[in-house]
Amino acid sequence: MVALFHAQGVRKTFGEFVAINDVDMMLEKVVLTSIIGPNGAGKTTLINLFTGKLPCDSGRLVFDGTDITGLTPHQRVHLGISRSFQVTNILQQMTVAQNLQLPVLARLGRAGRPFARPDRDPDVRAEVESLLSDIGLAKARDVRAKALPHGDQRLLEIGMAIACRPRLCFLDEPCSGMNPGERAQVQELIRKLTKLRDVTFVIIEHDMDVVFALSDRVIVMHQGKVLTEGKPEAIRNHAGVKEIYLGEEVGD
Amino acid sequence: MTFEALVYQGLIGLSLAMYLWLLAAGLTIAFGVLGVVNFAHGSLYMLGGYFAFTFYLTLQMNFWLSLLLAAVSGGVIGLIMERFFLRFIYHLDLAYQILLTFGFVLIFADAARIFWGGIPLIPPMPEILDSTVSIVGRPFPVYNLFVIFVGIAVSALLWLLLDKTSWGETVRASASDREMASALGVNIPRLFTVVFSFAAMLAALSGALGTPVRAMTPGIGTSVIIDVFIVTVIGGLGNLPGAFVGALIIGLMKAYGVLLFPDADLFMTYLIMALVLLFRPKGLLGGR
Amino acid sequence: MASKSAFNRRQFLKATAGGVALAAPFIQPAQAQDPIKIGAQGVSSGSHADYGRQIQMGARFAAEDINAKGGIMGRKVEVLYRDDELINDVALKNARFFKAQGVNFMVGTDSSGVCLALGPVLPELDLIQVFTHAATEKLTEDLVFKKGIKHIFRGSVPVYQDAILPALVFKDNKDIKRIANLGADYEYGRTSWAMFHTTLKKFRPDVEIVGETWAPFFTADFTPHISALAAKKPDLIFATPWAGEAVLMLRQATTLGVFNDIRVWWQCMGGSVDVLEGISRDVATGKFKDKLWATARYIWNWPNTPENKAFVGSFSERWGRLPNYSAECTYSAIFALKAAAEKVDSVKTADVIKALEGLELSTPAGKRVYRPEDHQAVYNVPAGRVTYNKEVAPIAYLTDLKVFPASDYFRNPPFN
Amino acid sequence: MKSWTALTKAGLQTRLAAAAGAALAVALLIIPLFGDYVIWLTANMLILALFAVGFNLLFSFTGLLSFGQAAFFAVGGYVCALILLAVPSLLLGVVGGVVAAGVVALIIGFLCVRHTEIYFAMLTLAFGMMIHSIIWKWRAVTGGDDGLVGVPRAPLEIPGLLSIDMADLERYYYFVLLLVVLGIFAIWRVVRSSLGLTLQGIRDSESRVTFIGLSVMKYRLIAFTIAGLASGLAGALMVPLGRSASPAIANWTFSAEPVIATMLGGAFTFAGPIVGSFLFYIIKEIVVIFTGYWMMTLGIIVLAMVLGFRGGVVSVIQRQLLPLLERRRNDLGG
Repeated sequence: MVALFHAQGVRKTFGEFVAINDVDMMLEKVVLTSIIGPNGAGKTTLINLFTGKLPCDSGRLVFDGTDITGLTPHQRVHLGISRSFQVTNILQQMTVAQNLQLPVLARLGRAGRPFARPDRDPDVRAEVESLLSDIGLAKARDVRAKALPHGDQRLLEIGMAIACRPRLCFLDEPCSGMNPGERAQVQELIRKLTKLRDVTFVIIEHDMDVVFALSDRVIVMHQGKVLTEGKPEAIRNHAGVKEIYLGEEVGD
Repeated sequence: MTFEALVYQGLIGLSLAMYLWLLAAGLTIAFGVLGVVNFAHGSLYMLGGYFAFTFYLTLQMNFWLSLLLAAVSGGVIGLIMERFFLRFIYHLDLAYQILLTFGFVLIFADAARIFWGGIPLIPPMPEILDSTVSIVGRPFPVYNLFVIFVGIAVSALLWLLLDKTSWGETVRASASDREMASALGVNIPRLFTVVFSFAAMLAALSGALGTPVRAMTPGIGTSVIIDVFIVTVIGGLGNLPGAFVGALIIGLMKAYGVLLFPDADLFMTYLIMALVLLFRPKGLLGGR
Repeated sequence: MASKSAFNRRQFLKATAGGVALAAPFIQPAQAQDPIKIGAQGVSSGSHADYGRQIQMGARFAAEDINAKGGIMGRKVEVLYRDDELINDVALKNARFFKAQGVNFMVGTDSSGVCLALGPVLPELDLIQVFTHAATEKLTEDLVFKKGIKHIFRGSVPVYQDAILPALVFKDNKDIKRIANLGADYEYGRTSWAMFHTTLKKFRPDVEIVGETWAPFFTADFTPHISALAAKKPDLIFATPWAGEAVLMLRQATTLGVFNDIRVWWQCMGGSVDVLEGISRDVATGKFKDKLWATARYIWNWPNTPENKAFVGSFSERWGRLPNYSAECTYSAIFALKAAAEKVDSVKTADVIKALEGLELSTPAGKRVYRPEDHQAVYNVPAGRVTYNKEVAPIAYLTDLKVFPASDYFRNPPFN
Repeated sequence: MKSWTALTKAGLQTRLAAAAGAALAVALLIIPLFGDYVIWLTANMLILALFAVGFNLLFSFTGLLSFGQAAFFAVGGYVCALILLAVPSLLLGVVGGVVAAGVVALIIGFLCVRHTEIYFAMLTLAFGMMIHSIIWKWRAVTGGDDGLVGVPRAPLEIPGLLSIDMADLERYYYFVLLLVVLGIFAIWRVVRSSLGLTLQGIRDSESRVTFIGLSVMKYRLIAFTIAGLASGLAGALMVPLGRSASPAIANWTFSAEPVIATMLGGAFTFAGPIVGSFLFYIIKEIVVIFTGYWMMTLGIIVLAMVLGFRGGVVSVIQRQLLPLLERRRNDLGG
């Protein structure tokens, strides 16, 4: 197993509050990793640091051999790191198709073309079509994103994240507010893409069913530190984990 | 620049700063709480001036009373603006709010022409304030000292009002987080009306304070508003102490500028604003 | 030159002939009984609104006067008025509007910038404009004399009288050695100050400039400028901010106690009615210690002629205000156009231009002569000390009038 | 079914737009028949329309409210004037003006695009007024408040190719019409292009666009520069029309005109600013006939507009009229 992404001594503080406390983390290729932990454990902050939404106070981030600590978010995307957000973040005023065209254009370096119609670009079209079928929104192609039901909006955002053809993709609570059907669809999609495109997914999820059904590896965070990590079964029976989740039942 | 000039021009600048401070205070409070940038704030300054003129000279009232009544009348205008117009557009894009208040700028300018005519109006200087005191061996207007005093007094009152009263608490609460405040059971619509008309009062007071030394003309509103924007932005929009600092900077800059770079005073004010925004994007003391 | 402009005109008419045909509602060919239309414009919104108002009053008053006496060549006079907002493009739009309305002549315009923009377009419009306020010498010296734009005339006095007259008034006053400038930071202020101190220095090399400050348009508070100058202990302060700005500047000067130390405050345009109205109370209470001197391009209490008295009397009766210089200049300009038109019994632009060149006309302000070289109306204007006496007038006025023959302070062609 | 109505709606919209466009085109072509004043007014409307469309690319399609567009209008105008006073070549003047405006927009934009919302508006206002005070002060070059006057409406010359005299207002009007149409068409294409998609993406969600790998700053700057070019072209066309340039066109009050026009016609639509620009002039023309208090009247109209029919004229047509027409169609259909 090769390390795709390596975080060394990453630290982030907000005033007095230490959100991320010297975290070291290794993410291996095509190993579907879940990050869990109680609210305020620093899961989302960690992703924000990895993807460049926030700068690290200290520490080093290495992606596939290159140091990305100083890179801007969009530079990291070009290297192959993409993400979705905890709170749905899509282009509300635009159609589903357009939401997917933009990341494709970005990847092809055609987003700045001043006169070319995106919908007339054969490459873009083909790719958008396959994405649409991947996330199962082919019928909603021309619907404005804001008009979509919540579940479909979450799916669309995942679609945008993978439209970047990432090698490493962070999904922040992809299944939040979804009905069982949609959850199944998301899991199905994640598995498929992992297989087909060797995408390495890292998901933050509260729904333990999803976590244990999906993950090859689980990382447990607590108070800005990595509490423990390991195979789902190991975590399921880990005493410390039970403890920090006291009240919140783990698994069933 | 000699020490004498330093002190004397400094005091002149301080009095300029106080007019700006009263204006900026209102603008920034209104922005902080309502999130509205009021282009007509300068027009309220103008109306305050005209009102003071009418009470003091036309109706022969006592000067202090005229100041008070002018401020109150300005508050009433503000109340009407908020209650019957602004209230309906808070949810809209910034541009609509700016446009609405800009509409009021146009209306007030012509209204002034209708009610007070086009010629510059200036009441006589009230006796008590109509003299000079010697500062660094030169005569300094008592009136400017009075303006400085009022400015500082208002600052003190604002501080008491906002930091020491429960009303001030609710204002600050809703300034920082509207949802939270309404969750705490604050009557947001009423609060907005009160705050906006209070802001208007401050603008009108500034204008009223200006009448004996700054003649009122229908166009005065648009000529002051830009300075006020600069002041509030320098200090940080919605930041009251920031507005004070900004007013001091611009006031003193105008006074010393005459001595230091007599050929570039307008340019300097805009330059200062641009520089502040470039290096402190949210203003010197940080804004919303 | 005239022939050239005539040629332009023919070209112009040819070009728009097609348009004219279908543009009946916009351009009516003038028949004998149609009224003679005069387009007037000035600023009647914002801080300087009163100047446009005065132009409007002057023009309407002239029209009423003329119509009462049978009009121009039996044709009634009709005045169209528009606000130019002190903005070039608005003024140009208004001029086009007047043209479309088939006006025969144009008068007015307050701002120098606007008149310089409007002047060069007049040949294209084939319209005469008599400018009745804007004071920049460039209008007559450059556009008319040097560039030969014959459609431009000016019925009011250029900056000469704001700037050169005071030099003449005070050249013999040995007490004045230190002069300072509180300038309006635009062409008018810059030119006036330059003309004033160069002229004064010609007579009085010993005079020294002790201070210069410049205040931008729309300055609400001049105290920094005034105090900066006061620190230099000048004998004379030369101030160019006008209208409302003059009023508040003078009040601010009094609060700073400037008038205890200086000998003279020369206020350009201080003789303007709106300013005098604004400062009346301070004059009445002796705030200026009789040290405030002013001038205007016409003042109602000079010359002391029956004609002027009659004009002032009926004007104040008609409008409840004393006539400002822009009112008198506009009034007289329309009479000049009347005289010229009747002289050649025609309202054709080319004819009237010829008739106006060298025209001599007695007006409320006294005898005006339209110099053929630069189309500038030459007439005498007094300067005076500002005083108040409610027996004489409801507002402050000028006394101790110093009258110099215009020839002394008017610059003359070829303007070198 | 849904898609069918969507289709007909689209069809109806485009057909309606096409019809309106055609009508407008004809009207604009025959304008000179109504005499110089109408030509003059229309030329001004066209120039404001281009100015406003440029502003709207920033406002409605990138989500930036600029209050300093007059600066670029003025740079375009003054540079054009300076060139024309030196060399009598209209083309050179216009091109020079546009380029200069573009460069200035690029520089100022670089400093502004880090900001959004009110701070962006204020920063653009500040830089705009800096340009204004430079124009006011740099008398040797700009003529101070007198401005640059007697600018020749030089002939349109391409050496060896063509030479058209522009002294005649009618000819110049067609020149303005041509360039304004080209300018607006170019921006229309931009809005529909990949770049346009990116800009609208930034408007909808800055962070989302960042995390699909695009530099928000870069594209904001591009939009700002395009808007600057449009303003510059408008200015460069305005100056030879009035044959003068004055500081008024750099003042913030002039920056407000495209804003008002856009709101009047309808923000978040492409045609809004164009319709609004025409209304802006027409309303004022009508108002000044009836009252000298045009400011107050205009103000009341603005108020009524913001409170009454917000979306502006165009979206009123889209939201109120089109549905009616559709219902008619559907009734007929079923």
